[in-house]
Amino acid sequence: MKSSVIVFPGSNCDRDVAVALEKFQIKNQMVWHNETILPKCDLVVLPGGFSYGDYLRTGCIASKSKIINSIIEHVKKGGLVLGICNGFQILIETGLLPGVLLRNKKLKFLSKNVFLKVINTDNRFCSNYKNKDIIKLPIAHNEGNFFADDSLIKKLEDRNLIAFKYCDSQGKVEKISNPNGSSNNIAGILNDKKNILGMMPHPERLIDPILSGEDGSILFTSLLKS
Amino acid sequence: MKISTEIINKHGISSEEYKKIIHLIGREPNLLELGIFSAMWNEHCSYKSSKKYLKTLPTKNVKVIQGPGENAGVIDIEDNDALVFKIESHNHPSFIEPYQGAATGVGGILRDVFTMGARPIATLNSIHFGDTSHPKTKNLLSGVVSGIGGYGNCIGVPTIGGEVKFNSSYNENILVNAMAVGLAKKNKIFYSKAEGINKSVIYVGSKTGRDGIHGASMASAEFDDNAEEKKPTVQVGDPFTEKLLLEACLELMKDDSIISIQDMGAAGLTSSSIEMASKGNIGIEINLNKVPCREKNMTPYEMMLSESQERMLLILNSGKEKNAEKIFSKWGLDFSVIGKTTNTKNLVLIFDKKEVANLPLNSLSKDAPVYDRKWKKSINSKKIDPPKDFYNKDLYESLKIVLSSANNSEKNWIWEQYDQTVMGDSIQLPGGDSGVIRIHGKNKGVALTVDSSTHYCLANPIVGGKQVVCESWRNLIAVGSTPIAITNCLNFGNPEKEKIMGQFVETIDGITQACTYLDYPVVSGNVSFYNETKNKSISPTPTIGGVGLIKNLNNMVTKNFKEIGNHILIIGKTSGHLYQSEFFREVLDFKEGPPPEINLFNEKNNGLTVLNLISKQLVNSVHDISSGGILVALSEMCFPSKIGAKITLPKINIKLHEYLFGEDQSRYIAEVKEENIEKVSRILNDNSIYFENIGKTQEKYMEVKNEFKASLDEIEKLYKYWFHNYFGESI
Amino acid sequence: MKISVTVTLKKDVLDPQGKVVKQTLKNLGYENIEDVRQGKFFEIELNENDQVKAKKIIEEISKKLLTNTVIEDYSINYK
Amino acid sequence: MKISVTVTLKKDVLDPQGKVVKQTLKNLGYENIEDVRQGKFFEIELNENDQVKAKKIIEEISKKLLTNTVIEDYSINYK
Ligand SMILES: Nc1ncnc2c1ncn2[C@@H]1O[C@H](COP(=O)(O)OP(=O)(O)O)[C@@H](O)[C@H]1O
Ligand SMILES: [Mg+2]
Repeated sequence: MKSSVIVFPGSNCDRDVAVALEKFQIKNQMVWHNETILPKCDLVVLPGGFSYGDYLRTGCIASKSKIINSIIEHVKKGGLVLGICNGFQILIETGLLPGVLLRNKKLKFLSKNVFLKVINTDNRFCSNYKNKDIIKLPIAHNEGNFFADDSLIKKLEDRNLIAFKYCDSQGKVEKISNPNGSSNNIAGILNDKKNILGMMPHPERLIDPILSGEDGSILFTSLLKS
Repeated sequence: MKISTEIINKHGISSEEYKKIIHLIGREPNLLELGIFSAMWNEHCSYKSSKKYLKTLPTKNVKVIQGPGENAGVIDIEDNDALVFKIESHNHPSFIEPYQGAATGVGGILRDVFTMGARPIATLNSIHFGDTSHPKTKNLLSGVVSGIGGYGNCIGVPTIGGEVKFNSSYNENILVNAMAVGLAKKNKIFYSKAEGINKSVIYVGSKTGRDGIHGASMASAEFDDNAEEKKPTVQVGDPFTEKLLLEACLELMKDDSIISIQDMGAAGLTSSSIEMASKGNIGIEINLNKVPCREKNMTPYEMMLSESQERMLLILNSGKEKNAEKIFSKWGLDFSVIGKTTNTKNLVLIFDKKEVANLPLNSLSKDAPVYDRKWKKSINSKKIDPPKDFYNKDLYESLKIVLSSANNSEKNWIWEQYDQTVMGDSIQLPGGDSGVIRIHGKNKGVALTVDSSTHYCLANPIVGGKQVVCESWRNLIAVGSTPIAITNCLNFGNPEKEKIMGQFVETIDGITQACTYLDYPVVSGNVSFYNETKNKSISPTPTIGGVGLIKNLNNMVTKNFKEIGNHILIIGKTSGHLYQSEFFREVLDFKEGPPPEINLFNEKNNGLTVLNLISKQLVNSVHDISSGGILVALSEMCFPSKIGAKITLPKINIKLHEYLFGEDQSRYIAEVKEENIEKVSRILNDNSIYFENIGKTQEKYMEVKNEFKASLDEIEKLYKYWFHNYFGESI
Repeated sequence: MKISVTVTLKKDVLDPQGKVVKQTLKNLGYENIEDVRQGKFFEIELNENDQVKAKKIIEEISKKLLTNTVIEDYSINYK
Repeated sequence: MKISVTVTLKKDVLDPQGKVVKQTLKNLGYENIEDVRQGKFFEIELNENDQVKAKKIIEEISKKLLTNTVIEDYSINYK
């Protein structure tokens, strides 16, 4: 399996995710946002960080990058795209995923480990979570408050396009376990064809027992299998 | 234009100093030159009040690669890895504009570290505010915390530790000290010393604006018509540009283009160009028309004294300019050849084809004034009788009061606003004794901590100075690291006052004693004087940033209890010193008396022995005992894993409260498995270390036999949510 | 030519910032604050003297960049 | 009563956001953008019919909360 991590000015999890991909034998290359042609690959990763300082709107300016058109082509051909944190925000600004990510409800940056319930394991990013559907991953964001109108929420729920929801350690999805105010506790969503995943939590940051957990690894091993 | 006495005064230059300037350059300076002198000769750049004493600090051991004098200190952490670190204050700007002040403080210290060729891998901060009831405190606190986060999070460097303290002495003078730590290759460290003649001097980064122009603030009214418009402004940080600057610099540093590099910090272009040239003992010529400017019609005075952020000055090897320009323009940064090195040993500034300044570099640096300020000994706090009935205070209620106080409660509300896990190498997050960062790709790590000691230092600066160094050392030991070196930020009042100067001199004495004894040298630092408003000075506040090495991460420990049924040992002697303790302060509102003494021999012996126990994997958890004493330390070990403790007081001749809340130094608590208890006892005995086995871990209750038994959940709530309550936030 | 663009959230979109501002004002004792909505404001200096052309450009960039038209509206103010 | 407050950065204060927006517009081909400055916009609904009182309240909250007067200016617009 081959991947491309897109590097935008202000990306800061590009190295972290590249390290994770390589740890799980996914052959990765870094691609500068100004390139127009995407190298041949199965998976495109839009990493976390503060592309363009998060100025104007998070992800907005990155979504105007030269590389974006070829990512859209890649999606049309069924290629995989994973957007983590800022990457998720970019996917939304690009229109590849629906909804919008607003400021966290307390208007504060929030960095902590959270529990997630894996809602959809029937996709190429999450298949290995079948055996473990309550997981722990870190979040670290200012704008992760996923907002969508009722009809979009209904569509996401009905078509099972929600990948992760914030929950408590027992897997209960409740308001109290919602760190940022997102609609229906949504932490990550898929597109209709389920070849795009956008998520706020950072799987690449928990891939080693010494880092207080490895629940992130499972996402990468799922990809490898796919 | 004639320089009036008023203009000289407004530049903070005394009449003596002005005479010295005339003597040094053989004529009167022009306004631009006066501005340059004022920037270079002020306390911040020249260290004129502190130099004499800073020289007495120990700065060397076998691990030190670069001590004070460069942008940051550098130590050897083996395998060709070097750690680059420094701490710096941004106190005054943060009081005026908490968000931007704190943000640019973080930006500045990060630049100090990557200027030397190191990729920043962690930041820490020490922040001090006035009373929690003071009307300004809430805004200042939330502004500073979001400013620190706003900058560090955007750059993508984890904030791995810090401290926050409240005390009325900071009501009108808050402290914001930021520390940055970077990783470099030992053979690829970059320095600021210029070398070679006719080399290009290059400006990179952001454009220069009228940010924080020093001294000009009031003076400008006299010599400018549109004074209002040119009023200096608060510096606004642009972490995005800094991130680009970081990546661009590190990219350029991969080959041998750079001769020397210096960030533009305080006094911007002035101090950076002068420092580089005077370190190299050569001259420098700058054409100010080449300086990238943000505003129209900026004057040479403004360009030289602007403190716009995110800028660097480089001197490149001949022929490397093109490639360097390519890198900086790829990252969308300004790049301009603004001058060259010369053999004149002078600073020459050209503007509109005219020479607008010409000053011998020595007059600005080596010949800058140095003062031997008068000082007097501090009157140390004496032992007066505490309120008589203190031992009638209910133990459990007292514990609750201490744990739910602003100074002793958990700081999660703060650190959750900082990205702690970016870069994927954060092994111990805030909340433990030290933050631990793994060296990328290896199984070793560095432990990092910042500590200060307001109450102790005010009560007795020498003891306080010693104590804060020892506490830092202890925090590093407690996670299983070998302490290597420190950086320090010395925050004091007005040094022209004998009392304040005395506090300074004595604090340095204490720091020196401890650092020397522990072989824990100072490799970098910063002095912040004049933290004083309306004649009221802050308490003397030395902040120590400590760094230790964990060679094998498998031998690291954390403070949280691991299992039920293990022994709990108090290592080090408890004699029950309650003066200056949190118990006296929070429960009895009693603030008199001396701080606990430190016996450096015991400190070192206890610490090294604990380290030995950790490296032999004989202890399951370790925590040092600091403010609050045994009962607070024990609670902190219980909360994270919800494992309780049941302890019995040893049969010794001190009162209950003294034993449980006393703040005697050099102590640790350790959790030891039954199977190891004999070995551990033997090692402690062999090293003549006093210890007590006070009980065992148990299920979710904190219990002092015959005194109280309380559920952890109940106590933890008080400990965890002080800040949420303070800000009226739902939990 | 100086032109300003105001970008506001659509009516039915949640506004966490406005909500917090409103709550803070209430806490400060301003009881009669019914609602606060926060938006963005842009001052643009355009090197174009032709009003019609300028208008076209500003319309375009408001739509393309300054506004996320899914959740935001904009209004343009020519001085 | 509906009142709006516009908060802008003082002249000479660095505007990192405006800078990036301007650069992005240039990259998108809008060459004649001379400058962009970004500010904030607040729409406040106030339950107060007395113009004078309303004015006083808005002035107060603009200064106290909405504006960081060290680096920003505000202007109020009564509709
Ligand atoms: N401002 C802050 N930023 C980040 N971490 C903090 C801050 N203040 C406190 N902490 C963390 O809280 C924990 C306890 O702090 P402190 O009581 O000062 O520890 P100690 O007594 O061991 O020096 C430490 O892990 C420290 O890093
Ligand atoms: Mg400690």
